[in-house]
Amino acid sequence: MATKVQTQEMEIIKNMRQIPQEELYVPGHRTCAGCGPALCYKLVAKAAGKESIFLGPTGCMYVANTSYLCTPFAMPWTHTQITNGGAVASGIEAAYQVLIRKGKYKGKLPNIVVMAGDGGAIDIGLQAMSAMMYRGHDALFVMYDNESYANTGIQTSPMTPYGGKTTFTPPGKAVPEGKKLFPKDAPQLVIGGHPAVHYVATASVGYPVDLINKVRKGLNYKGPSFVHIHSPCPKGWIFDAKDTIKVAKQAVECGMWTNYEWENGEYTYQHIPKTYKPVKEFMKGQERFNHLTEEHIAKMQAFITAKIKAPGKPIEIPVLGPREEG
Amino acid sequence: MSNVSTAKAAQDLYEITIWCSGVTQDMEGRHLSLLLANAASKDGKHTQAWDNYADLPDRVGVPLRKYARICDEEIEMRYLYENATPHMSIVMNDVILKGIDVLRGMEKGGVLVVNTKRPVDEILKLIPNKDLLSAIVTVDATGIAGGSGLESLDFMGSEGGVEATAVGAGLSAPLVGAAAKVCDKFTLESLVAVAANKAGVKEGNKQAVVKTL
Amino acid sequence: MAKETVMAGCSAAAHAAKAARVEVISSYPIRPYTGIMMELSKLVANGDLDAEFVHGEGEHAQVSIALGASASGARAYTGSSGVGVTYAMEVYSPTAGGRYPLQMSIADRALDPPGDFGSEHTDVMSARDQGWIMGWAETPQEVFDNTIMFYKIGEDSSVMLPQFCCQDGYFVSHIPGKVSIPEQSQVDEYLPAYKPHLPLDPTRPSSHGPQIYPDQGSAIDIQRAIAMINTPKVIEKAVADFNKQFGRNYSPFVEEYKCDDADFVFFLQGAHCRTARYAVDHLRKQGAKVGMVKLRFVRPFPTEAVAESLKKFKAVGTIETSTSYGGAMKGGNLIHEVRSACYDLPKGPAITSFMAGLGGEVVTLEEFYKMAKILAEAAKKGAIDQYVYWVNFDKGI
Amino acid sequence: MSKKYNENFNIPKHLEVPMGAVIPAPVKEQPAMKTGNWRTERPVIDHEKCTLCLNCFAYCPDSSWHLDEKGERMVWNPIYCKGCRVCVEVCPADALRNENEMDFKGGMARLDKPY
Repeated sequence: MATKVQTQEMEIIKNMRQIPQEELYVPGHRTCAGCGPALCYKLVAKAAGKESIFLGPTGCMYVANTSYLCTPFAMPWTHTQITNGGAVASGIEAAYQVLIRKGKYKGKLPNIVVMAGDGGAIDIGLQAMSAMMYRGHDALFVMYDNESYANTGIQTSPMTPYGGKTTFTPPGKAVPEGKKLFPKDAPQLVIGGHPAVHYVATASVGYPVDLINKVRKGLNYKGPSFVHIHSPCPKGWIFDAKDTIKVAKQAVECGMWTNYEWENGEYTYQHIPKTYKPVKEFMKGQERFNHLTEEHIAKMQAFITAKIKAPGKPIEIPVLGPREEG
Repeated sequence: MSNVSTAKAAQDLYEITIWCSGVTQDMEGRHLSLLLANAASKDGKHTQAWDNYADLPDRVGVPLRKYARICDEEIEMRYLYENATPHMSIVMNDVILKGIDVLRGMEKGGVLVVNTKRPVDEILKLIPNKDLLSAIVTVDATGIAGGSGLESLDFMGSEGGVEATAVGAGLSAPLVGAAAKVCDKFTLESLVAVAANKAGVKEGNKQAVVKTL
Repeated sequence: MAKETVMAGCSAAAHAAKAARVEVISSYPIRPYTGIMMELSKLVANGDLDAEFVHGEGEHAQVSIALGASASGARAYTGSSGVGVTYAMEVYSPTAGGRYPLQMSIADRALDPPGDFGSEHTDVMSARDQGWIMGWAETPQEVFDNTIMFYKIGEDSSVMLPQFCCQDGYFVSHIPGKVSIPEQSQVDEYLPAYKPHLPLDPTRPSSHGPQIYPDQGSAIDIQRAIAMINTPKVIEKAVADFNKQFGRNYSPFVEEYKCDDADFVFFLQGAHCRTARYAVDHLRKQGAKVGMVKLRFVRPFPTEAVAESLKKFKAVGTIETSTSYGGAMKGGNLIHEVRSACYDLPKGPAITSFMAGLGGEVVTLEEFYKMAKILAEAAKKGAIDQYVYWVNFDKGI
Repeated sequence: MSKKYNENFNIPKHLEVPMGAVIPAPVKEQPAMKTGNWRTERPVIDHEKCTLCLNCFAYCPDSSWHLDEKGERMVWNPIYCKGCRVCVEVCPADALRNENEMDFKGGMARLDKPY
C-alpha cells in the first residue's frame, strides 16, 4: 500500500519577534560585507526551516558561500549548474514523491527551494525554471535579484536596469548610457504561462517579515511557486556596504521595486508609498548610474511611471527600444 | 600547506606581497604592485605584478593580496599563484594586521610597510612574529591621498582586463613613496616617474616613519 | 520462469528498467531512443511500474532531473540519442564527479549536419572521458541484460559512477530480436535497492558539490580515476554473477569469436558484431584464418584484456563507427585506444582501422571481406600500409 | 600482461576531498571560514538604549546578532561580523555605533591565510 505524501504547513508570522532565532544559513561565508543576497539567503532559510533541501545554481551565492570545501548551509544543499536549478529540483521532488510513496523516506515532503540568481533564474536558467513550473513540482523557486552577473565581476543580466554600468555595459562615447535595454519582468514570465503555478510574489530584503511570509506562503502551496527577491549588491551597484537596507527601501520608495503577491490570479500590493519619490533618488546613491545624463534619467522615469500604475502587469513600454531609436 | 602557497621560485627574487581590503582597495592594491614593478623595470630590473587569482571573486572587505616581484635576470617561474617567501609586505589597511599573519613565509630580515595613522609601537604590538623584520615603515597614506576610496572602483583589472584609470592616482602613490625608504630595488625617481600622483609619492616618502628593528 | 519474447532494443531497455525498479525516469523525445520512453510511460501509466515519469524539457534537463533524483536516493533512469546526447554535455561531469550512479540509455544516432537518423557512435563517444561507464550491446537481449548489469556495476560502493548503456540506433533499437525476460524475484536478488552515499536528506544534512581549494583539483580528479580503476574488478564479478543467476555466457570485457588459430581479427563494438560473426564464418569456409574480437566496455577501457587478446594475432582492424577528426590516426577513436593498449607488447599485431558504419550505413558482408583482404595482407607483411581506410572511398576497399 | 598503472595513490591529508565532494553540513557556524578579520569598524552596542527591536538580528547578512537565551540582551558575534555597518544604520534607537577595530584589543580570530 502506497504511503500518502504529507506536506509541511509553515506558520505565517506577524513581526520581527517571530522570526526564528535558529540560523540555518550559518555565519562563516565569503560573501561581501553588506551582501543583499546573503541576507536574502539567511531569511529564506529561516522561513523554510530545517526540513528543507536547498539548491544553489552557480552564481555569487554558490561561489562566495562555498569557498573552499566548506559551506554555511545547515540544511541539505546541493550545487547545480547555473543552467539547471529547476531541473535538478524537479528530480529531487520527484524522488521524494516516490521514496515517500514507497515508504523509503518516513518524513513529510521536504521544502525544496532553488536559490537562483537572476541569471540562473530567468536568463540561462529560464528553460529549466519554466519547465519546473509547468510540470507542477512541489518546490519553491527563489530568484535573488542583484541585477547582474555579480560573481564573475558584475556583467549585465536581463535584470540590470536601463543605464546600469556593468563590466559588459561600460558607458563610453558611442554608448553613453551604458546599458540600453530595459529589464525583463521576471514574475510576469512565470505568471503569464504556467497553469500549475498559484503563487508568485516579489519581496525585498528591506522588509524581512514580508519576505519570510511570502516564502512560507509559496512553500505552503502544493505545487510550484516563484518568489522574486530584490537583493542590493554593494559591490556591483557600487554603494557603501552599510547602505544595503537603505538602497532596498529607496527602490520601493521610488517605484523601482514593488512588493506584491499574485495569488490565483489576484494581485495584492504591499509597502506602496503615498507618493513616489523620483527614481533619481534611488540612482544617485549608486555609482553604477553616475554617468547618466538628465535625458537618460528621464527615460528611466518614464518607464517606471508607466510600470507603477499596475506593478506586475504587462505594460505598454513608453520609451523607444535600441532598434527603434533614430 | 598547499601547492598554491608553497611552490617556490628557485631564483634570487625580491618578492613583495600587498594586503588590502576587498573591492574598496582592490584597484589601488593592484596599482601599488604595478607601480613597484614598473619603477623597478624602469631601473633596469625584470619584474612581474599580478593579482591573487585564488581569492577571486573579490568581496567587499575581504583581505586581499596583490604581488610584485623584482629580479636582476629574467623571471623563470612567472606562472605561480602566490609569493611564497615575501621580502616586503605592504598593508594598505592597518586592521588587517590584527587578523592575519601578513609575514607568513617571510625569512628573517624582511620589511613591512603599513598605511596607518597610529604610532609604530602600537602597530608592532599586533605582530607576534616581528622578529622577522629588519624594519617597519608607517605612513598615513589615506590622509595624504584623501577621498573615501569608493571613487576608485574599477573591476576590469581583477578579471584580467585593462583599467581606464591612471595608475597610482590614489592610495598607492604615498605607499610606494614610503616603501622606497627601505628598499633599493626601485628608486624614488622612477616611482615618481611612473605614478599619476607624483606629489603623493614624494609626500609619502617624506612623511614615512622608519623604525629599524 | 523467464518469459521468452520478441522485442526491439528500445522495448528491451524499457522492460529492463522496469525489472531494475527504476524510481525516477526523465524523458525527452529524439529518434531513435524515443521508444524506450514510450514503452516506459505506458508501463507507468498502466501501474505496472511505480515510478515518477518526468517529462524533461530537453536532454540537459533530463540528465539534471536524474541527477537530482539520484542525489536524493532514488534509482534514476534517462536516455537519449545523437545531438540530444551532446546537448546534455554540461551535466555529465557533475554527474560523474558527484558520484551519482544514474543510468542513461543511448540509442546512437549520427550528429548533425545534416539530419540523419542512422546510428553512429560519435554522439556518446564524445562524452567518453567524463567518468561515465560506457559499453555497447549487440542484440536486444544484451541491451536488456546490460541495463541491469550496468546498474549493479555503477551502484557498487567502490564505483558509484553513472553509466551510458549503449545500443546502435535502428539496428538494435528498432529491429526486434528474441529477449528472455527473467523472473522479477531473480532480478531483485541480483540487483538490490540503490544505496546512495550521502543523499540530500533533512535527517542527515550534507552539502553536495561545494567549491574546493585551488590545489585540490587534482585530488578530486584522481577520485574519479580511482573509481574507474576499481571498476574492472567489479565488472568481472557482476558479469560472472549475472551469468550464474540468469544462465548467460557473457565475457566481462572482450568476447573472442573464432579466434583460437586466427591470424587477423576484426575489432569492434555494438550491432555490427553480429554481421561480423557471419563474415568470419564465410571467410573461414574459404580458408581465411580470421576471427572477431568484440569490445563490451569502452569505459573503463579494458587495457589488459584487449592486449591479452590481441597479442595472439598478426593483424587487427578496428571498425570505428565513430569519428575523431584530425586525431592521431585521422579516422576514428577505437584505434587510438587499441594501439595504446598494445604498445608495450613485445610482439604486437599490426593495427589499422576502418571507417565503416557511419551515419547509419550498413556494414555489409562484402565490406567485411574487403577489410579481411587488407588485414590478411598486413598479417602477411607484419605491417600496415595505412592507419585508416575509409570503406567505399579508399584504396582497395 | 601485468598492469602498468598504480592502484594505490598517496594523497596528502590536506588535499583529500571526500567522495563526490559531499561534506557534512555545518552546525550553528562554519569555523573553516571565520570572517571577523575582514572588519575595519565594529558595531558597539549601548544596552541602555537598545529597545530589542531585533532590526540588527533580522538585517545582519552574517547572522552576527542574536537575542541572548533570557531574551534580555542582544549578543554580537565578533568571530564572524565583517563590519558592514548595516546594523548601525538600521538601529532606530541609536543604540549602535561604529568604532575603529584598531581601538580594541583582540576580538577576532587571527588567521594564517585569508581563507
